[in-house]
Amino acid sequence: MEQNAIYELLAGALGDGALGFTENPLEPWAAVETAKVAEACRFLRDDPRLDFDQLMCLSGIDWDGFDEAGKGKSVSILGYSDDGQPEKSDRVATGDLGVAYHLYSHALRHKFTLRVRVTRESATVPTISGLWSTAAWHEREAWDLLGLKFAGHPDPRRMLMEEDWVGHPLRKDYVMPDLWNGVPLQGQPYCANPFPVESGGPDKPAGDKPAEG
Amino acid sequence: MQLLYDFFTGQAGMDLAGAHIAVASLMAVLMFTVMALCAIIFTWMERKVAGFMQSRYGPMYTGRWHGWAQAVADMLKILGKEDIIPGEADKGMFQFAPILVLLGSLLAWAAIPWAPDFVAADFDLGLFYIFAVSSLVVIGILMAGWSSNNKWALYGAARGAAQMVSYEIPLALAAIPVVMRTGSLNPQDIIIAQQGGIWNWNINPIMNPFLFIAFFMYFIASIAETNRGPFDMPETESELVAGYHTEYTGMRFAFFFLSEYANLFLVSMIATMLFLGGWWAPFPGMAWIPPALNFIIKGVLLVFLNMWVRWTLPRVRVDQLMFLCWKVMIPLSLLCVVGAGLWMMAWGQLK
Amino acid sequence: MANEPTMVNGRGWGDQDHVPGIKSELLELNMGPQHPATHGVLRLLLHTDGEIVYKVTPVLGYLHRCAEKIAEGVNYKQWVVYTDRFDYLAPMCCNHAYVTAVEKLMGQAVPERAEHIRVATSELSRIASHLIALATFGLDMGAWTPLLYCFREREEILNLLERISGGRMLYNYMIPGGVRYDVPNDNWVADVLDFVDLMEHNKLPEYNTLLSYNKIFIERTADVGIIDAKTALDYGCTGPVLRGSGVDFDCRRDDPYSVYHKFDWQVQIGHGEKGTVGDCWDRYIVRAREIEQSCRIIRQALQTLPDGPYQALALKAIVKVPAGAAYTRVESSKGELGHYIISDGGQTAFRNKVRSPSFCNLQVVEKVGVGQMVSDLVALVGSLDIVLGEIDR
Amino acid sequence: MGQYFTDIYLAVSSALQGMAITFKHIYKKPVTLQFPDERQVMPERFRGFVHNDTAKCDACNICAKLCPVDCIYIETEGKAKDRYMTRYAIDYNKCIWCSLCTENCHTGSITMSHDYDHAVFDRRTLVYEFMDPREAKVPCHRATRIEQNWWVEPKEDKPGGDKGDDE
Repeated sequence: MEQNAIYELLAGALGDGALGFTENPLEPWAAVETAKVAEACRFLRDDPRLDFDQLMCLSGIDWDGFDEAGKGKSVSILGYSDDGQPEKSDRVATGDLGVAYHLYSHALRHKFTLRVRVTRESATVPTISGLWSTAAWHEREAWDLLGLKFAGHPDPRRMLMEEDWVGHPLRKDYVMPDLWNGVPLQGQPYCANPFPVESGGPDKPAGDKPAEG
Repeated sequence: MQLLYDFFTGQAGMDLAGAHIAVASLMAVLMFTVMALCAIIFTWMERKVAGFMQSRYGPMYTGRWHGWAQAVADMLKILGKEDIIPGEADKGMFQFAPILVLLGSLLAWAAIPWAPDFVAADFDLGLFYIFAVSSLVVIGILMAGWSSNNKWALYGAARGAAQMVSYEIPLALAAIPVVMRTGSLNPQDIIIAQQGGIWNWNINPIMNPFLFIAFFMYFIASIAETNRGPFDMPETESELVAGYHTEYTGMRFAFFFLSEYANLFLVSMIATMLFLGGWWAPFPGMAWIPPALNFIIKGVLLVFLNMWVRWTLPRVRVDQLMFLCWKVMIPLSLLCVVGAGLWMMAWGQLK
Repeated sequence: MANEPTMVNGRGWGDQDHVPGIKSELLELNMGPQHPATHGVLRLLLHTDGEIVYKVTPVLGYLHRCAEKIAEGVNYKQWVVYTDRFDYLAPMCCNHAYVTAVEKLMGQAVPERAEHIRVATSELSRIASHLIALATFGLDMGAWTPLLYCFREREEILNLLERISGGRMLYNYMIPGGVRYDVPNDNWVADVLDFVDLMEHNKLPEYNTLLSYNKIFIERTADVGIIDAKTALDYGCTGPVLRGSGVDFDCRRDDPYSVYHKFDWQVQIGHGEKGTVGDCWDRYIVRAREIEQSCRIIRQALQTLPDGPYQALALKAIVKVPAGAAYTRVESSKGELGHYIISDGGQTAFRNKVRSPSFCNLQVVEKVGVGQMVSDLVALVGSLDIVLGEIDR
Repeated sequence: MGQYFTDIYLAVSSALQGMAITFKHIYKKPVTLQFPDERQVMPERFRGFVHNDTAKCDACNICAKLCPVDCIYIETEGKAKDRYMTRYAIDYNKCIWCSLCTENCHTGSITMSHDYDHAVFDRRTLVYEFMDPREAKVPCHRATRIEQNWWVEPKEDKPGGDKGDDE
């Protein structure tokens, strides 16, 4: 079924919950209101005309620094100095968080993409793990790596990081702590030059421009 | 044996009681040495057999020729390892279990008839005695599993106990037709009854097909009894890590190891004794072969068969193992006993 | 899920007849992270009553390196290197998945020759991965020898892939817009075709006799760990796990990418020959039969290898991807490997979510593992063919 | 009851078939190599330890920038014509043998060798220094290189696509 036809059906079922449909040759997607996402998914799964029986993927996204026109720049890694230490920034991330749902129907062989946005402060999305069980682990992963809370999740633990880890690594403003339970995380630098060099220590940036061919 | 007695009573000038003690000590030392040697040789053999079956060489470097000294080196290494007793373990039991396991197999070695006049303890209930003392191993395994205070070890011990207690029955039942044919439980008598070449061995299916089936019953039950694949439930390295000896290291682990291979050779020798004519040469013209060599070669062939099975087949599940024992092996063994008896009555072979 | 021990055979824990006055509880058993049957550093927290498992809780993250965060720091071409490390048993498939995703975002056409080489190498990698799956599954069942035989053939594949890519295990062979090197001149194509023939006609029957149709093996795997089609879809299972459950779906055929549509091959599904549809044996045999199909694909791809460039021209060391977002999936050896790449038009991905098949396949253990015996749980986990590099990412 | 005996028959026959296969392998030549004595011949493209011929290198820094794991350390001093390379080090603790450095090297100084067994006891010794600062420093600028009789890459052989990739 055509993507916009699917959206028509969805919009009809959701009313104002459907926020719009973005036509896009790569991957069209529909935005829905955060509170209505479980309802939208239930409709997409249960309606016999749509019959989305598989949740392919559920991705949490930190939209900080991204502008919809695609002009924004990623601010996650500001760069590394030459000794391998990441350059830290005190900029506070402000953008929204988001979740993208990719659905597929094995019977009808069509796909659909839903996106929701939540503010960084609330960061709460209704869970859809009751609809597709596979969502449970994806949601746990999104909570773990992006700090998205899924309201009503049956097992809201961290998935990949340790239970007592501080912070959510995929947030754009995440800075890795130096210590975790007394374990140093940054590792020892092994790049020290065994031959002492008078001028130009390890801190000096190497090569300002490529040599002329 | 008579030579030994003559030596001690004659040249050494001992009385009969003294000679008994001297011969017994000598035999005990000899049996333990042979047993340790067996473990070393079979470890090497197992690795080579497994290697060649799996398109690889196995040990090749230690000792130059096909790594013959690898097992010796391993033994030395394992003896030099630190002996760790887990903090929460039941210390007394933990230390005693390997000894008990080894004892179970070592005691049974006493009644093995190596040659017409060479058996450490020649007594009329020999076969019965062997089956009786080899059950000691079960107690050792249970003790090891329980005292390790490790859940995997406990699983292994529980499985091992269930398995070995169950498989004692078909093992003994498979031996009964032989006893019926011989009319004696004395190992030497059983062998002497098979005199006259391969046609007169108990395994000969023309002589008695039920004895032939009983041999395979015995062989399968003996694999289970020695806890080797495909019935290695107490160890199951892919499920229980290492089963009952998960927590054992160094010397104590070596005892389990030793006992496994000693048991392996023991059951093979018993099978040789029961079904393959013991120390008789396969053909009358081959009487020049020393009887002990006959006996050992047949035993080693059975050990090879055992290894061959182990490196070919997947492992059965623990409930299937029990199914196999109680619903297949025991009924068929009983059938063998009845059938063999009827067959012997019909042909007048019954003693 | 399943925080409380579940009912097994109609009896929950607590309804059982125990000796009055003696308190008893479920045995808490840590299977892993170092355990021979967990295929890596997976930890399964089991609650068992004797041999029966009442609750399975997979604990992940022992191999976590947050590759998705790294993706935001390195450019598109550099991150191909990291995709090797996901499913390190079939890195070509992972490379293929990633470069397909990047090319889709870029709108980059790929030369036909490159696509043929990609298909051939991916399928070789798939065979290697399936061989490991068969081998380690056999090992979980206690069969040692098939493991070594499968590794013997895998070694041949690694040699072939090493000759074309230079890497033995981690290839870094595909780049957006083509492949890194052309087919080597030293008779590589003929050697691959020889190997494929040998595999299909000689080695596979050997495995089947030794393992697949062995009665003990069938007893251990048939009717064990049954995942029905509904559960499989619900839990997002893909790949041989889904096909073993009787769902006729393969991304290579149903969501075509690369040049798979040009070749003649069949999707294999489980039929429940030895037990019920969706049991461990079905999943196992689907893999064994997919090896055969992969051989067919490789043969066709290399026999019809077209001439031409193996890289799209004008591709620089740093590729820039226009802004946009797309979810692209390919069929890796473990199942559907998806990349959701959001690009902001720069050198690095803004967000790169990896939907790894093992991650989704493993989750089904929580449901299907309950009520099994410990030995059957080993069979179930083995039949899912998980790779922890992909689960923990 | 029929099923019972069929099962027994199948179990025995399939076991015997399997045993036939394993027995056949005893007589086949093993496929493994005895490693320290026999060594596999590495294919031409094999990616072993990275080697840098510093006499050719002009410290253009492309390799260091393309390295996904930042394992190449290049230090230079001076500017323009007086720019000299003082250090070229590769940390093999980090190196992942991806070959991104070699294929974009426009002088061809950095190559993947066929070495693969550099086992060490201390991982600090895996940081390989390719330059000895007691020897002459390597000039980076082409004019200086010609002046001081260093190797320079021929102009016409330069691959077209690679220039200017370094941002």
